[in-house]
Amino acid sequence: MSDAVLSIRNLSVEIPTRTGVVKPVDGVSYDISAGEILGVVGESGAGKSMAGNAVIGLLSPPAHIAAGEIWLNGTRIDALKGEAMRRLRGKQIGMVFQDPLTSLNPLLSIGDQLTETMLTHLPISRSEAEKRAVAALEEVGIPGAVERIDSYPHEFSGGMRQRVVIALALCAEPSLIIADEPTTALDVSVQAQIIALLKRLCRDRGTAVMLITHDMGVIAEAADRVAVMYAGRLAELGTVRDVLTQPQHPYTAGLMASTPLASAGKARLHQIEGAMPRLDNVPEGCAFHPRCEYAQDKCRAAPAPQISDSHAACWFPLIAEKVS
Amino acid sequence: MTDIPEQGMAPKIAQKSRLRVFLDSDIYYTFKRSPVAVVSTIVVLILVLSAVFAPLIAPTNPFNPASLNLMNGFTPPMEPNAFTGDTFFLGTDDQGRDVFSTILYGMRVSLFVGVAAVLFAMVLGITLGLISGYVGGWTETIIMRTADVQLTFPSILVAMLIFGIAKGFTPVEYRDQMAIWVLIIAIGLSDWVQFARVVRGATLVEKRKEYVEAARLIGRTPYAIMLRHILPNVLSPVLVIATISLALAIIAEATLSFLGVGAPPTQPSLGTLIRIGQGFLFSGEWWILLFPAVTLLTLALSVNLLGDWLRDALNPRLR
Amino acid sequence: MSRALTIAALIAALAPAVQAEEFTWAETTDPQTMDPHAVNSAAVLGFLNNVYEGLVRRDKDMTIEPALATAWEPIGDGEGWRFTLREGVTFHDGSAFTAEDVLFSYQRASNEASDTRSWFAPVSEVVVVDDYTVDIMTSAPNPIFPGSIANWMIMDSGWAEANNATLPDKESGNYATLNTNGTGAFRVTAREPGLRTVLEPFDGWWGEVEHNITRAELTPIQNPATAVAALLSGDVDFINPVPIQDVARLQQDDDVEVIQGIEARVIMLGFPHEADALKFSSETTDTNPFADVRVRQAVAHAINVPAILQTIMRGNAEEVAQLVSPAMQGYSPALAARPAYDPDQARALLAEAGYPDGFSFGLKCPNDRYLNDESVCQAVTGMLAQVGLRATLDAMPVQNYWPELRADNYDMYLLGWSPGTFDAEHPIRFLAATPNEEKRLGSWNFGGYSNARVDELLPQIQSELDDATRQAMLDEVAMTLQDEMAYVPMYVQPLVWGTRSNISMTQRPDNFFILRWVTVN
Amino acid sequence: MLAYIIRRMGQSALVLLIVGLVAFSMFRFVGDPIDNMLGQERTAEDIERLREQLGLDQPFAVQYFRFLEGAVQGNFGVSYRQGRPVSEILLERAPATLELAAVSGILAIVFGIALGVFTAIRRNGFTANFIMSASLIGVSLPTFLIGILLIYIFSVELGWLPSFGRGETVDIGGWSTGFLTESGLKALILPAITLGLYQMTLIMRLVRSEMLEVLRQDYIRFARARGLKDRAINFRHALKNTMVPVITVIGLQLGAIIAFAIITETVFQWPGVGLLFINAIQFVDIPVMAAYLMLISVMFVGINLIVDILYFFIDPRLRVDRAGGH
Repeated sequence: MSDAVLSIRNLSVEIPTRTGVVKPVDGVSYDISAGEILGVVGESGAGKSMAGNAVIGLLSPPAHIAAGEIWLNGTRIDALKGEAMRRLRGKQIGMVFQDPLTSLNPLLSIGDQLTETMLTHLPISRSEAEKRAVAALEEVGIPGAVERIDSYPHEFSGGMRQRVVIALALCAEPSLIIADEPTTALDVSVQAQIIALLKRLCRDRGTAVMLITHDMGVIAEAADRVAVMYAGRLAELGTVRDVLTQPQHPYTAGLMASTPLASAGKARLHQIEGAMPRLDNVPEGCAFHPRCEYAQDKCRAAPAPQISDSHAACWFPLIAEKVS
Repeated sequence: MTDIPEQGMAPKIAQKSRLRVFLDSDIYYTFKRSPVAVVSTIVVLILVLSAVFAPLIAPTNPFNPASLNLMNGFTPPMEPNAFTGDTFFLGTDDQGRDVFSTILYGMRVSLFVGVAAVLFAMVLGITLGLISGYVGGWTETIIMRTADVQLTFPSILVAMLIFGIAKGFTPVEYRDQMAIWVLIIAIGLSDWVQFARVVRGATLVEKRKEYVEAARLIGRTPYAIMLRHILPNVLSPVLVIATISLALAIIAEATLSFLGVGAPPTQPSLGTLIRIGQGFLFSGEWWILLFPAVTLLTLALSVNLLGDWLRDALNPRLR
Repeated sequence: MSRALTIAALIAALAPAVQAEEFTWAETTDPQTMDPHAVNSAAVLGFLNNVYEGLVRRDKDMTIEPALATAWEPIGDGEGWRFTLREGVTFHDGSAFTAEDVLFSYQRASNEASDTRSWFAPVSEVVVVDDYTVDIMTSAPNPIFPGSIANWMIMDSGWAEANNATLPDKESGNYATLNTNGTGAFRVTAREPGLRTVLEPFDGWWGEVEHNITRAELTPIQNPATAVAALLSGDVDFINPVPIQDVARLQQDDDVEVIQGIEARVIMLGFPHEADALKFSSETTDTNPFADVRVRQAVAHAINVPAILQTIMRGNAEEVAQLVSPAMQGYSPALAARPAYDPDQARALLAEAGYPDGFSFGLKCPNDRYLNDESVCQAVTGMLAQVGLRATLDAMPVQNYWPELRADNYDMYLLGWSPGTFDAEHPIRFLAATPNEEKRLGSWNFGGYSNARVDELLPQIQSELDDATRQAMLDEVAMTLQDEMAYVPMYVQPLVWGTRSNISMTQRPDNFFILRWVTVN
Repeated sequence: MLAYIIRRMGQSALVLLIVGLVAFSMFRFVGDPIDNMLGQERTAEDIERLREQLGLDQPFAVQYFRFLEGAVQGNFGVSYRQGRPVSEILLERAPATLELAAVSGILAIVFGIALGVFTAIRRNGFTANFIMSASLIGVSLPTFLIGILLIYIFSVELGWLPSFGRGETVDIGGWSTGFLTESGLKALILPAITLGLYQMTLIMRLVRSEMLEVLRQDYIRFARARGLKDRAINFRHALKNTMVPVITVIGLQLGAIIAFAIITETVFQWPGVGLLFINAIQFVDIPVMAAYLMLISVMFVGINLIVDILYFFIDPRLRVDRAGGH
């Protein structure tokens, strides 16, 4: 924990609604070290983005952190408010959104947006910021950065825009990047380039990355470790190799089996019966039990165990042979 | 992994009564939580009901000239008239008409004009919006250019122009009965653009969606597609605009009355009553102006507040 | 206390020096031209009476008194009138007033382009006898001629020629539309049509100065409520008219005073005498009930004039039974009684005429012409409804009203008439004579009322020199009109002016505001 | 951009033509000018003669064509009522309306935007909610009534401000301005508030809803995620984007201000073109009415043109001829 850039402990996010309190994130814990890429994977609504938003302090009310701790470089940040939190954002935590088409302000040139961000966080002059802006664009692979610095977002293609977004997220040299589905909105041909770029930049700088995605392919490609989330809870946590080749949680196993990449060569893709429960209707016990083919009475009665020795939150973790 | 029907509450909902569904809906929930919405709804309801049932509530019928006694003129509220000894709840106006009754009947006229004008604008705007959004091409250009031209011209002038023209085309003997309808058309015509724009925008979006494509492929006529598929999707922004337009129409009617092109004084609307009443502002007969003005304010304000709340609750993009 | 008094005294002492003689007033309409011969309207003539002068003028009680003429006498047996002109009078630009100017002004005012032409219909010739004597010849004896030209204003011939304004031009205007050169007590020093007109006293005026004004400004204020507000807040010193309903409020205010009088204007109802059928009835579409005198009498009995005066007019008007008010020359005192308010008799008369259940019809009314015209029509509608005469009221602005009446689009209408000559002959000529385009008779007799005896008496009245004989004939006409109920006269419209209380002035019954009678205290 | 402006001008010309036609057709129903031009003692012969002189006996199309012919040359004819060239009268009156409209417009825009931004940023605050509700009172009362009430309170009862007119004006090269005298400025206050209140409310509500919409956008979230200061986010990022749709509406509202001036000018006896128009209706002064409507349309067309050009400066997406592309 001490060497981790980001450390999340028992994080719970709650949203009060008319029918009761919903917990999109429920007791999640994980660490990310410098230069490490943690893939956070799960279906939509599993709470993976919510956790990211909680870290950067951008939960939209009435969602709020109800319990747990968030540590960044040894400082606890979950209770930080307003101005203190703002100073962290961009400076220590960068964020990349899903859709590069909507992430950039259409009315400001990309140079303006870059220098503005740098000037907000770094004690540098405007001319220095402008120099760095060009450098940042070059670094993310924008050809002709010097000329393009005054261009507006609409003058770039989608992939180029996502490069700009990455440059923006990294320009104040944060120690953590939260990339929320950074490739989902892009053409397949561009996806790999962006992932490679992200990977390279973070490795070079030793930036920790929380890579939020629903795409196992992206995880396999980029992540060092992976956290699987289901219904707001952490289902499995481990190195990419372990989780992908030897999933211990039945959900992860199902997920893998349903992914073309991981089940390459199989005659037909596997399907998990049923759907993830609505967050206001999470079943008692282990959240996955209604869909789990291995479910026992214990699963129905008691919540899944905390991730400890094994890297799955499951009463009956799968052993390697069980993966069919 | 997602093709399975959703679990949970879906089957239960089908069994519930429509009322139940409404009472369980988010709209009703936010509604209950907003005192402003509740109060303004109650006020609007009271006003609308008392306008509708004015003949039952009002002590006199101010539209029947034979029932008036001029000597009752200018009786202050709750005080007996110096000549006749009659007492009136909110006093009387210059013609000896009971102000309370004229307000009830005037509200009828105002609401009728307002609602009818908005309905007219709505039907016209939705139709033209749907057509121009769905058909496109020249039809769209003509309709939307007309809308632009009209938008550059303020509604009050448009209404005055239409009023003038309509009055000229109406045969003399029908002019009096026509005044109200002309007013409705004048206000409605100056108001359709908003509806058309919103509906056209929404139609353009919906038209590209797969279900509309599918409906077209299985051979539904454009008419059916627009009516069954696209229209329901644009209803909530239309509802919001309609509410706000209603308040605007009521005010517009009052303003036109002030400029002397409104409802005839023998069948006064709230606007006409205010026009008449403002002549007595300095003379001490404050009740002739105050009560209709307060009624108009209350009505328009409640409708506006309701529209405001609806806008927030339905959160449509009002473009 | 004493200090307050000192300050008050100080203010009183300082105030007049600064602005006491400056006088601002507001009227509903702006005089549309400064040309005294272009438009024959009260707004124009009333205002220009302060700038231009006629041979004669009317005094505070409307009697004719010398102005630019010092004396006048009939010529022979009524061939004309000889006017002796005042000597030593100069126009505002300094040029002298002579008989030439009178002849010029006659030619100008009687020209086809002039709106005042009808005044000179009786005139055959104007002869300049010498510089200060003028003979005005009439085609028939005309005893009331001097009284009929009080508003004929004399313009300087040299000035008009120099400025290319020898004829009035109301279509496109000329120099005289915006500029003036009269002999009156005030000269126009600034003229911004529709905004303001500034008057300053003419130092070379021949008359004796009664006023103490150094500068006066007229601003038109169309909205009556705004005008009342301006008077109450002291932004203006005088407004005309005061809305009837605001009289009581203004009277209560210490800073403001209300001057009331009875105007010459009689408000009456008119009928479609000649029409074959009603135009706006839902059931009576083949006959014209108003052609029956009993129906017209029923109307007269159905209307509760005292109630209208009591409420709508707030006790500020008087009922009248003839086409002229009692203040006019030739009024018939013996015929002063209006038909009594008697709904039962009205119903009986209707039943007798064959309409026991009454009938429906259309009543036309202006809504911006006379004081509270629309309210009066509403009240009339209500009163008629009580005897079964179900009127549909159509009230409209005056610019739509006259065309509507000319097109005979009415079953009954409201009309106000103010005799320009202040003589009972005037309404007979315009309202009671059978319409005759050539003789210019009955031009406002929309309903086409026609009575041979009235037509016969009119020219005799016009030329009769003996007052008693003339009055007898006027009485006969008035009696005929009453018996036949040609019109239903209701009341004489009041004149209500409002001033700041430090102003004293005289109100003339023709509603002309004469600035030289104003004193600022 | 030039081509765009030229096309807009073409469309505007068409608009003007249509407005002219509509306006002209209206005049036939306003009433008959003859009665106002002739006195009580006129004859039917006088009426015919004058009608002929004014060309009123001509068919409608001929009258319209004549009017257009003159209008193109800047000649709107001679006022029936004042007997002076209409263009001269309009030029004389225009400063009053333009000054009033400018002050009201600035009031409406400045306060509208400021309050709109405030209520959007503090969307759930008590003050913001109060402002939102109170603003509805402004749009729930007819303008004329607000004007009359203001006169009653501030002129009659309190005696602080003049009840009518422009006060003293100073003439600068044919432009009469009320900005330079104390009484002129005082006289502006009530009419400007009356006229601007409604538009202010509209702008405020529009700015608020657009701003809320913008604040939900991804690029605002992204800007927040980059740790930009609230002020930069609200004013640099959000407000600028809010202004794009708002500017169109503000343009239209400025036009509406000039048109609504009719009512305000009537209530306050403000000597502008609106009052002139109302008086013209009353006296069936057809040349003045026609010229007024044309003037108003020209102004609207001009305002719209300015709005369009403004877009080029605000929204880079429209600057297509600017180098770039993919």
